[in-house]
Amino acid sequence: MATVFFSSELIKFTGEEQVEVKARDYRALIDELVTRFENLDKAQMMEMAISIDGLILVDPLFEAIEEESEIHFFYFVTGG
Amino acid sequence: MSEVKEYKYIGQRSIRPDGFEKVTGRANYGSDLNLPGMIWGKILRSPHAHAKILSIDYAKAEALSGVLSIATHDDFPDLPVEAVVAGEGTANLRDLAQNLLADEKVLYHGHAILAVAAISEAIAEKAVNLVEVEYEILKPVLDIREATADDAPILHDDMFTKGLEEVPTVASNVAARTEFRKGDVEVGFADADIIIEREFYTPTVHQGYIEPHATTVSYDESGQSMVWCSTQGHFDVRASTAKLLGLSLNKLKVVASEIGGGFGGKTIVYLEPVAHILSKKSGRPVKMIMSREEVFKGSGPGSATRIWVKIGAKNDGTITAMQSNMSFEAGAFKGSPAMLGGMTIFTPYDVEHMYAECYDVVVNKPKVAAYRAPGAPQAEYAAEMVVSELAAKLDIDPIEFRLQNAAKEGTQTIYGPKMKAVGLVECLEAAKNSPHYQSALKANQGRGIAAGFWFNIGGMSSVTINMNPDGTGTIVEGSPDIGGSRASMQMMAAEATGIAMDKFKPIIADTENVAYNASTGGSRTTFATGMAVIEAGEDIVQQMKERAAAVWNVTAAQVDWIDGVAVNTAAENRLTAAEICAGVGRTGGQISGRANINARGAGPSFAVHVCDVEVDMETGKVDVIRYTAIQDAGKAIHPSYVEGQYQGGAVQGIGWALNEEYVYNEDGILQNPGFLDYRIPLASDLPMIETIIVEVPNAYHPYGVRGVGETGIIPPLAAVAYAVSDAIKAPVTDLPCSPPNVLKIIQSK
Amino acid sequence: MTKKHVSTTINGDAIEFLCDPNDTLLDVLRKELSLTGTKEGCGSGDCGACSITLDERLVCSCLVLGVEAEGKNIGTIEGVSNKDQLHVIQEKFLEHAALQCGICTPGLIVSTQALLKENSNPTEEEARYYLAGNLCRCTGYDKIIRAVLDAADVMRGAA
Amino acid sequence: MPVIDYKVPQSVDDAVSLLEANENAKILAGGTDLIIQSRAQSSPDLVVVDLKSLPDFVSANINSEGLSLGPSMSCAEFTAREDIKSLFPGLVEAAFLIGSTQVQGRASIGGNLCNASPAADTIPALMVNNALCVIQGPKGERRVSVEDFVTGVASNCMAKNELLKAILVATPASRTSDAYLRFIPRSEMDIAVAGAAVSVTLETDGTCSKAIVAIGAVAPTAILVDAAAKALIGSKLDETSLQAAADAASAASNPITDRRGTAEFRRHVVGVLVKRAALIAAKRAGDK
Repeated sequence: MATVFFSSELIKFTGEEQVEVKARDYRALIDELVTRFENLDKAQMMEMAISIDGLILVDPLFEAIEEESEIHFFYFVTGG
Repeated sequence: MSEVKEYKYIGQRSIRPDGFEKVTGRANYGSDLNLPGMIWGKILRSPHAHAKILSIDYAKAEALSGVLSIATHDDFPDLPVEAVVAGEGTANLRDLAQNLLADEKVLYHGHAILAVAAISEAIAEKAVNLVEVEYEILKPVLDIREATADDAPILHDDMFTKGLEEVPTVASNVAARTEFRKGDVEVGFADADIIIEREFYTPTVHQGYIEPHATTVSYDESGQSMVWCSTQGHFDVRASTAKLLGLSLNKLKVVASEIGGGFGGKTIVYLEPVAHILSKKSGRPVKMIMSREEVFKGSGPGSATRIWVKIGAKNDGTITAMQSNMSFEAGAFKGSPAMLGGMTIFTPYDVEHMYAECYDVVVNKPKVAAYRAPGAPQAEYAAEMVVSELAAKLDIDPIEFRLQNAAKEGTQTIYGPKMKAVGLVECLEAAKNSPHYQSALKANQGRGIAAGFWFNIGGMSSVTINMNPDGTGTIVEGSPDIGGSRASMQMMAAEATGIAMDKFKPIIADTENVAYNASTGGSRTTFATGMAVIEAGEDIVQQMKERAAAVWNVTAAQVDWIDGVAVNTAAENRLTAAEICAGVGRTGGQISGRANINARGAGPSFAVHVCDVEVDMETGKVDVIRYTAIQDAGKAIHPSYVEGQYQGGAVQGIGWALNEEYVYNEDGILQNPGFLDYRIPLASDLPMIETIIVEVPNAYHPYGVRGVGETGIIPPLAAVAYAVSDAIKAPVTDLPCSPPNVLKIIQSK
Repeated sequence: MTKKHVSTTINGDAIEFLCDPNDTLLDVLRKELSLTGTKEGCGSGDCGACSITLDERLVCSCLVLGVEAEGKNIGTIEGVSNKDQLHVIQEKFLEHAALQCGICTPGLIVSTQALLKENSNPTEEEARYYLAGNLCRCTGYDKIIRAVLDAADVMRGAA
Repeated sequence: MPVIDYKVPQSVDDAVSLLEANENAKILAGGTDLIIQSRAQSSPDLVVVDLKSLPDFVSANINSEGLSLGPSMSCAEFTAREDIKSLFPGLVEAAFLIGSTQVQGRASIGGNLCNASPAADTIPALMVNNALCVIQGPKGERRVSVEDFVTGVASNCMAKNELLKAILVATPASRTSDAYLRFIPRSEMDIAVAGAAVSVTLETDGTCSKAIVAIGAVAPTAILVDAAAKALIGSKLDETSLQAAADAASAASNPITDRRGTAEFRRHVVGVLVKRAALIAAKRAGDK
């Protein structure tokens, strides 16, 4: 089971800080999360960046998720 | 990554391939293109900070001989409320259109209202002055306090604060609230032996690139357009222009000229869609160049902020809790980097309890644009000032104090992910051991230390390397080169292929000649586009091996590629790249390497700066007398240009700390829209800027690159201001540390 | 307004042009004569990007009227190198990575040439003050000053 | 942009005739102010009269009586003259502070004076040297002191058909020297936030027997501060007398708050400058 951590903004919708999720890849993960937490907006989730075990990804979709992975959702960042 | 890689090309200090054109004046920048039949566009700007537009009468302008077209907001099609890539990430399309040409209201002094194209600049200017606009003048809000006051005039009747627990029913100048939390700060503060809290102010500043915005747009009768412009991202200019004008992307060809500085300020459109309207209506190519005054009045500055910070620590030097409440001015339309402030403010520290609230506030000033690590300099300024003050109160060396609490691999950030290997500790150690830090200070001198954190980003880059029949090649990339990135692309291509650097010519192709590239910003180009160059280079090596194998009638696996030469290990045959390229007709056609990537694994960069100042106690004037910038590059591809980024960032930050600020009068009229009174640092203001490049490789980049462009502007604000505070022995909270401000603190001690 | 006829010398070439009396020399160079190496950063003498020499004297071309060029000798960035051979100052700017975006570079090179004509062995401080009117926003000036001092050494034959 | 014409007179009389004949004629001295001003939309149409082709206007001569300065001589040329610098170090340092090297190549002391900005650097320096302005009009020439020449913010005493022909500065008495200091936020390029020129004459024992103090950028025009001069006279420029001079200068100032500094700051700093300039001038006078 991968561990998903929610930012304080997302906790508003999930009520939980972290959850264990079984998912093969990113798409499956999102599907699982929006099913589990009905207040989560899928489109908004897809806009966010994630880190899988510290690897930062923008626009992921097929990214594989390992059994022991730690996943964080956070805001997409740009720069100057 | 413990093994040290040996590199043949990267790490050298080569001559940049585009340098010759730049030292001889041949390089063509935004305003250097002239086309046959070209005419000139000029913009009418608001003389008021906040007003309703009751009417616009441009009959006299239109009637003036030589005037060929006029553009107003009405020329934009009905626009959806849709996000487009712009500066800080995304902006609302309607806001963008209203910023380009005001609709019902003008929201800042200098807000564009209308544009005229005429056969000469003089006629266009004259025509602009013939336009009659009737205004109902409204009271402006010029800072965060005014904007959030109970009876504040409201800029946008339809703006309701987002992110509140309860959905508001009254319109507000506060666009959004965001928070970041880790642990429980109340628990942390209860654990502290000492707590310091202060409120800080930073002024509106400008990126201050020396080249004003400029564009030439040529629309032809077939519906195709060419846009020539100075931009950090021509693909994003294409996207914004197409969306604003309802065009398909294949109708627009955007050519990025050489760019005379951007620092985040050239990531959004100001002129291009307007020039497009004027060109289409007149049937002539239209050139538009902002004057320096227009650049200050009408293009994106960096946010002014009010940031309250509270930090607690134990007597042994452990920081127990860090808290902040920060407001960032967005300018006339929502979208400041407040959230980025919240994500960065405490990130150099490994502390259990953190909390940051961020507010995005609109005011009657130009819409802010990204400015080199947007949001981080202001936020981390506030935090670093308090951290330094805590160290002093605890009588702990400020570097030791930071080392004791430094973020490192495994540190949980306030914004989510855990840190991978990062170089903050290494930067702090380098600072501690530097000759500068070990030197003594004299009377009226002070020293400041500050750390800085920035994410850096990846994103999409596309590169093709086309090999020529003589074994040379062209690196076709699409990331505008602001600071010498073509040199690093050349070096990485050489490293990846083993073919000498000077065999490669890197070019920045237009939007039709290379696939999509995200803008040059977020310190991404050497990291992400570099990664694409390396991948394209590896693609070439693979093809070279296959071609050699074909010649030798062996399998590719039997071919080694050593220093740009194919070697058949069994038969001791050798074919150079040039020999393979000369014979490609017989082996399957031309060779070109390609990589279209969405680069992932951007590595954060930390910096630590040491600043010494001397203060004239009778006048409050501050001189920076010694400065050292230390930063983790991951891997410095071209050390000279890496140092240049550190030095340039440091000096922009010094300017921010010392003298730069937008000065408005009470009516919201900008008082200093020029380089005379918006005082950026001069050669004579500065010492040499010493640099130390720390290299803790980014595991996700083949050569360990992190990106170096932005972090360097973060530490100087606190490094300088704390040094002032150290010299005058009184706390500094408000920037700039200009002579009147500093003298006031000295006198009120 | 009648255009004025002006005969002048630019980078050694005898040049004639017509210009409005209110055109600055910078306008004339860039628009009339396509000498776009001279850059415009402010139009008010505050940034030095348009630095040229007028009868050997360093000036901002945005503060000179085109008509004032009559009978004068003008030097611009386009005249600094000798055919295909870069001037030492240009070489040193490249060698020291003294430019990032490069928009201030033509002005700085013209100014450096004027500096080294007046003072072949400037101190760091003298170089910094002489070049104070040439704004650079990218480099923090460090590498520019190193390039200038190195070029001075080479030109004096000291290096 | 207003339409302008450009005229190159062949003589001073020719120049005066051009001023008489053209309602909107303006003298181009250095050009650093006029060209920018003429670009403003509100500016009226101009006829520019360029005096730089007249040799007397771009040269400086020193004879037994003192300096005769052509008003259009560039600051770059002026400040390079060692003979002038040895006589009027304060005036030369004031000229040297105007703008960048590039601006120095164009700007002139005559232009700085005629433009009459409250912050003009050379005006206080000319005042403490009792400089005289030689004004040429259709009916001949007249001479006025600098303090009478400058009449207000950006205004001078010259009629429409007059022009500044020369600036005369008498050779300083023995053991007399001057200094000029200004305060700016950066090290260069800025307009003075406050300025102070001081001329002192010292007895052989170091007692100040004569002093003139002028301050700039702290009132609509540069002003002579007699009270500051009196505080210095008779003293050996000890801390007490210097502070008294500083206080007198601060009291005499009448500054405004603008983008360059607050009134309060200017009032304080002008005093600091007077103190410091007095010490430099005294050092120079003593070294003579």
